[in-house]
Amino acid sequence: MADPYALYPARIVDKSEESPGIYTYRLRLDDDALRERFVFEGGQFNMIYVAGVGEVPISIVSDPEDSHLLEHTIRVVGRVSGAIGNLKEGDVLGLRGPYGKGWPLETSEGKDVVVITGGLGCAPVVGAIEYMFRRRDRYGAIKILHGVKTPNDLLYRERFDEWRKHENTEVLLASDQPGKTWHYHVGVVTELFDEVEIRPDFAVVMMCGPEIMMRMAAQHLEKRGIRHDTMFLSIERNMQCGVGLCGHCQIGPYFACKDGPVMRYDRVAPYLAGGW
Amino acid sequence: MTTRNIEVDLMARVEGEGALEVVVDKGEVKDVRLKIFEAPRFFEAFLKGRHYSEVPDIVARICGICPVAYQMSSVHAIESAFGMEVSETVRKLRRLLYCGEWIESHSLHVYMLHAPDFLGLDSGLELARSEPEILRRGLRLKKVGDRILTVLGGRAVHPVSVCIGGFTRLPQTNELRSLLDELHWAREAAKETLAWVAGFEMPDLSPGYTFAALSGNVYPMNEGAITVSRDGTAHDMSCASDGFEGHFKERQAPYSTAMQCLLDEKPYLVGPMARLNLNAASLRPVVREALAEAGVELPLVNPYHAIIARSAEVLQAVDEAIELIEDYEGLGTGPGEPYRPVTPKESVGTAVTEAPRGMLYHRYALDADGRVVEANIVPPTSQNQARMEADLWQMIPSILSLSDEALAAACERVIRCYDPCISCATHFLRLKRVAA
Amino acid sequence: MAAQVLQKRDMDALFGVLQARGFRTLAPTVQDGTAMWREVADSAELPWGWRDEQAPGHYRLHQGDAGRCFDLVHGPQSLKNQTFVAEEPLMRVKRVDGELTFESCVPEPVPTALIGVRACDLAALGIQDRVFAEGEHADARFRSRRSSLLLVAVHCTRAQPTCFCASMQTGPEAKGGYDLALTELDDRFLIQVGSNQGASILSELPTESADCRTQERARRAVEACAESQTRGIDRSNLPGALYETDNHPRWQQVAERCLSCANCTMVCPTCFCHRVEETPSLDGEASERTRLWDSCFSSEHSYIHGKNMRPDTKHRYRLWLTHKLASWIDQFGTSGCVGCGRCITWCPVGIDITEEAAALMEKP
Amino acid sequence: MAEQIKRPRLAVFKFASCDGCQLSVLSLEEDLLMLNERVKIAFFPEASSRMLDGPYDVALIEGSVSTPEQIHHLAAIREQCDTLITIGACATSGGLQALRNFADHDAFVQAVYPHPEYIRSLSTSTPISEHVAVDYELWGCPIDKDQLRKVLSDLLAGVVPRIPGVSVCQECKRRQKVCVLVTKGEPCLGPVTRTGCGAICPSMGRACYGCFGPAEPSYPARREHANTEALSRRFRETLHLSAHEAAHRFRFIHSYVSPFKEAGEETGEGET
Ligand SMILES: Cc1cc2nc3c(=O)[nH]c(=O)nc-3n(C[C@H](O)[C@H](O)[C@H](O)COP(=O)(O)OP(=O)(O)OC[C@H]3O[C@@H](n4cnc5c(N)ncnc54)[C@H](O)[C@@H]3O)c2cc1C
Ligand code: SF4
Ligand code: SF4
Ligand code: SF4
Repeated sequence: MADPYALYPARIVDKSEESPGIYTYRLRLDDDALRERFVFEGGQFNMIYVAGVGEVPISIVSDPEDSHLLEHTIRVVGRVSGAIGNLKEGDVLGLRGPYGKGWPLETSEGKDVVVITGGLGCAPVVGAIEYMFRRRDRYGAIKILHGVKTPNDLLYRERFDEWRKHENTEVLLASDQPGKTWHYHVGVVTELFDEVEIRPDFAVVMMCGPEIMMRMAAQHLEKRGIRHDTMFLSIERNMQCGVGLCGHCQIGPYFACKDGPVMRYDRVAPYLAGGW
Repeated sequence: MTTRNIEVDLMARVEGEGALEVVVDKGEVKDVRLKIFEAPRFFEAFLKGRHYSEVPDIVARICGICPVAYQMSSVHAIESAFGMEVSETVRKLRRLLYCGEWIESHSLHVYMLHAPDFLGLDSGLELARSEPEILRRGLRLKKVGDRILTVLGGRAVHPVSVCIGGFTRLPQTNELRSLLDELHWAREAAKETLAWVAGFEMPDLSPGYTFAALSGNVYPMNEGAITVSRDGTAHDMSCASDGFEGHFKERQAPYSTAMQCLLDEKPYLVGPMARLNLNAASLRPVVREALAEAGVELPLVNPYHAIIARSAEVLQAVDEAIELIEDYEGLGTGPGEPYRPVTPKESVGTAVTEAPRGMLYHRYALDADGRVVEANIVPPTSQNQARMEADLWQMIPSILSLSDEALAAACERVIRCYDPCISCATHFLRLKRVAA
Repeated sequence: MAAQVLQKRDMDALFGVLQARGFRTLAPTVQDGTAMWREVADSAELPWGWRDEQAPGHYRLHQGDAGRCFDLVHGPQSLKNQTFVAEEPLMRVKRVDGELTFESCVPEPVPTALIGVRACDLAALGIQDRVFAEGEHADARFRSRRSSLLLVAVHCTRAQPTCFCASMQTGPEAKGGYDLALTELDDRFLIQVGSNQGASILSELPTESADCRTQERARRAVEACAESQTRGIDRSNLPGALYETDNHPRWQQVAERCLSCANCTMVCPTCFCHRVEETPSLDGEASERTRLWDSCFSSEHSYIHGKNMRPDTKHRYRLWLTHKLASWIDQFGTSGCVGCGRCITWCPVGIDITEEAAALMEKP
Repeated sequence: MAEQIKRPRLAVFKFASCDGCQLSVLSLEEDLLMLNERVKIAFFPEASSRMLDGPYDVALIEGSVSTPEQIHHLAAIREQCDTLITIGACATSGGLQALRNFADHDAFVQAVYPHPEYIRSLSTSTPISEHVAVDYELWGCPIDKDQLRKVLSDLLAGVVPRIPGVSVCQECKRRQKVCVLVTKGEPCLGPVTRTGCGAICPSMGRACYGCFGPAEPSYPARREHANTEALSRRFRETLHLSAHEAAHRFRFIHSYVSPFKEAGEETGEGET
């Protein structure tokens, strides 16, 4: 690509509401050749552009084996995401990608996977979870630990229930505040660690959520003997270009866009939630 | 019902906020009040204690429609206080800046605010439907004025380059030259404008004005003596700017935050018609020809003809701007200073310049450090205010047969001829005493 | 080719040859009290007789030796202004019948000769090459402009108190990357070749080969310039040492002086941060995307919905200084600072990167 | 016809002001015609005699609150409009006339008017946001018409507008202007002033006087303040302004908004 900013038209083939303000879109690149060439790995992202509004990084949640339709789950939080939320089937967006480094899905085969997520923005890891369940036999135990602030913040409730049904899989939920319909743990997500068994040398940890939560979780896991280089975090930073030119997404010596967004804990540990 | 109270709560297409109240009792006009309820802003009070260099930026904020006029009167007054002269280049560029403001302000008034009255429209924008080309011409003419202001002063509203002693920066020759193409277009457009407005049907009204304007060797903008004429031709009185307060006296009406100004206790007219009448001799040939072609004869004595005077002045300003630019010798690119150094001293200075709406008087008393001790500003609209009321007293008896609504509209139309700028009119008075 | 001598009176020949070959000729000229790059016709427009005086937050011009044209070291602009320009269109977007079309804006290369390029700026250009011109996502706009440059360097014989190129090993002698390089002596230039194109141009100039004395004088003038530099950065423990300063109180102290105004990053010849702005038409049918220089000192730079990742000036200053002196090395294999001193001079409050770096590397 | 009914309704209101910002609306030129197509200009007395009642979709408000009537008028407007945008220094921070907030109001009235009893005004000039909720604020004295155009385009497209808040210096440097503070020792407010004007004062060889108000982030993430203290220190210590002169730099167009307000505090007793 001669121009790293070049955008390509992609059409919304399907839009569905996950929960209020969260939509999953299936996009199809207009250009046939481009569509054929489009190869990505789980955890990579695209830059999605709305005409006249702007561009934002959004993880690809669909399965890398089906690159003809790209799936994105988008939560409306502001200007550009809001404009995406207003679009409907048949509308055209601009798209470029895929960018960045994804989850270590292949290298984790044969291992236990612990997924820790917090807050509302866990879309980037949902794709990875689905990926593993579609290839369930390749992985050891899968443990999904998810924390929210209040019971109302729990999105994807059905998905959690779905995942729970898989073999050799645990799904544990925690809410900081209690609620009438909440019959899971009340407290912070790190308290769930006491309820699961994690085998230090067999587990890979994947985390997604607020930096402060990820840092706490990693520190807990460290005490449980989990090595730093087996923990992976999805990092969020402002991104204007997505390809290491614009400088915005720096975190310490790294560019979240090209060294991440999924980064190994031993690398980013000094820079988490410290104003970097 | 014999008593009619005719009110216009909020006059439209005038700058600033004013209302009109007319009381008619048994077929007789009992009261006419031009009420200015624009909130007072006390400029003269907070000028006190400010450094002379801050004055042009402060007074510009009195009026966003004619900020250059305020800047010009203030720098001239302060320069006169300090006994300094500016260079010829600066003198010319200030004229050019003023041309920009006249073109901008007059075109806006002619097309957007005033012409609708003669065309039976609510707003200039409605021309977009009937005569989009004419509206485009008006907007483009206004833009020509804006561009002159922007090249010289950085922006059209509250330009930033005027300072005591000159400008903070002089334009490069090529920057000015880049305006010429548009100005040449504008000269033709201004002629068309004049022909267009001269063709409007206008009511007859000749209230018998006393005209006051600057007059001198060149068409007045920032030079000339204060001149008064009772018939629009003969010069009956003339004085320098320091004589202003001796002849023109202000009083405050109870119903208004603005002051009214009178000449020998009587109303008088300032603005484009007064200027045009008193300066027929210094009109540029192209303006004279265009007036003749449109069949307009001077002096103009009917308030409705102000739109003609304004259009003629647009042409005058465009034509002069072209000459000023063609003559301009840029300063090159060396680090030369575009303004003369200033030595403040304890002093008083006055100046009158011709704002688009008429004479604008400033007086400043300054201390030895160049800080303002006292300021007095008399804007054109307060000078015209008594005149507007007098016009209505005179006109209303002849249109009493109209419905209240129509009568109110007719009154509003008379007011609009003056292009009153109410934002300016309000909050000026002599600073008599200042808080300790 | 061995070094040659070009007499000052023959200097216009250089302009003539370049123009004949189709180059626009640009050089620093005196403007608004400093040196600004501008297209010039011949050598008469060079800053003959001018010298600069730079100090933290301070810049003045003075009259100096009328026979010298490169005594004025530099102004706020560097080569960055030629290659990674401050504001440029990225693309035009149109909506036609519900379809979107994207038209990338990539400038046509315009052959441009820059006469009077300093060593620090050449080094900085090399650094920006690594950012913009190399790798999978090289920027077409940068490359187009970069490929059209012809660079005539000047080895510095005069340094400012703010200069510390010697300590950063980028100058005062241009270390390469130029087509031709000049050393200014009183009546002549020593002229060296750095590329084939440079050699070919030189062959058309009225030069003679340089005698030993001229070469020696030139060498000494440049050496003396290096020796005159007083500022510097101790790089022996970089990048590591800076990563250990997370909680150093100096960050807060400098934040109390820093205005977060971004001047340092705007004048820095290597800073590459930018953002993209969208300008839609009122009818919503078209839009233009513009790329502008941005700065890590902007509050919006690290904004993600609901929070600022680098909320305070101290975080931003820390990112900037750490990036310049340390993380750049990890990212691009080179320091991000070339020692031009511009950030010191053009900081409205005169914050000095060398002083801050030294303080940070001291134990609190 | 159905198309017309759907056009959003725009209103323009005026409080205490110089009209310059309203003029910026009229100066949109070609875009004014396009705007006139896309919205129904329902209330804009300065431009049209047709004044339609609310409700309005978007209201632009120029001017500050400085009389008792205006407080009521403003509350009524707020109820009538969906999106309220302040345009300009007066509406956004109280404007130049907020200088009165630091002086004895009665003395002002008496000083200016021979019949102070006719004058009804409040002792302060305050920003719109001190009285009602404001959705977006356009800074500048006057506003920049390109910023206005962008905000209106965004609203028309149903997008949350963004108004940049970084320093004037960024624009100054991007436009290749030479710093007047560094080269001439002028007390420029650019480093702590909000971008938007195009850095026209430095372009004209003079110091910025802060007419776009204090720089600050445009996102509500954190309301932090431009470092006026450090700049004021610089004015006093190395540019040799007196404390009073340095304070006057800040106590000008935006005297009533933090942190210019605090930085302007050093002025002498009873003076403005
Ligand atoms: C690698 C990556 C993957 C992401 N994947 C997803 C996803 O799958 N689904 C999803 O809903 N969101 C995802 N996000 C977050 C998403 O990019 C932001 O929600 C989005 O940028 C918000 O933009 P806005 O204009 O709506 O918000 P505003 O608050 O109006 O933000 C304005 C601007 O700030 C920047 N910005 C704001 N928030 C973020 C953020 N969180 N991350 C980066 N830049 C931001 C953008 O430049 C944005 O245009 C991802 C972010 C990153 C970095
Ligand atoms: S950090 Fe400062 S000294 Fe170093 S290259 Fe940038 S501007 Fe020059
Ligand atoms: S002139 Fe003013 S706005 Fe421009 S860089 Fe200098 S301090 Fe900043
Ligand atoms: S430079 Fe400053 S004072 Fe001048 S127009 Fe811009 S913001 Fe206003």
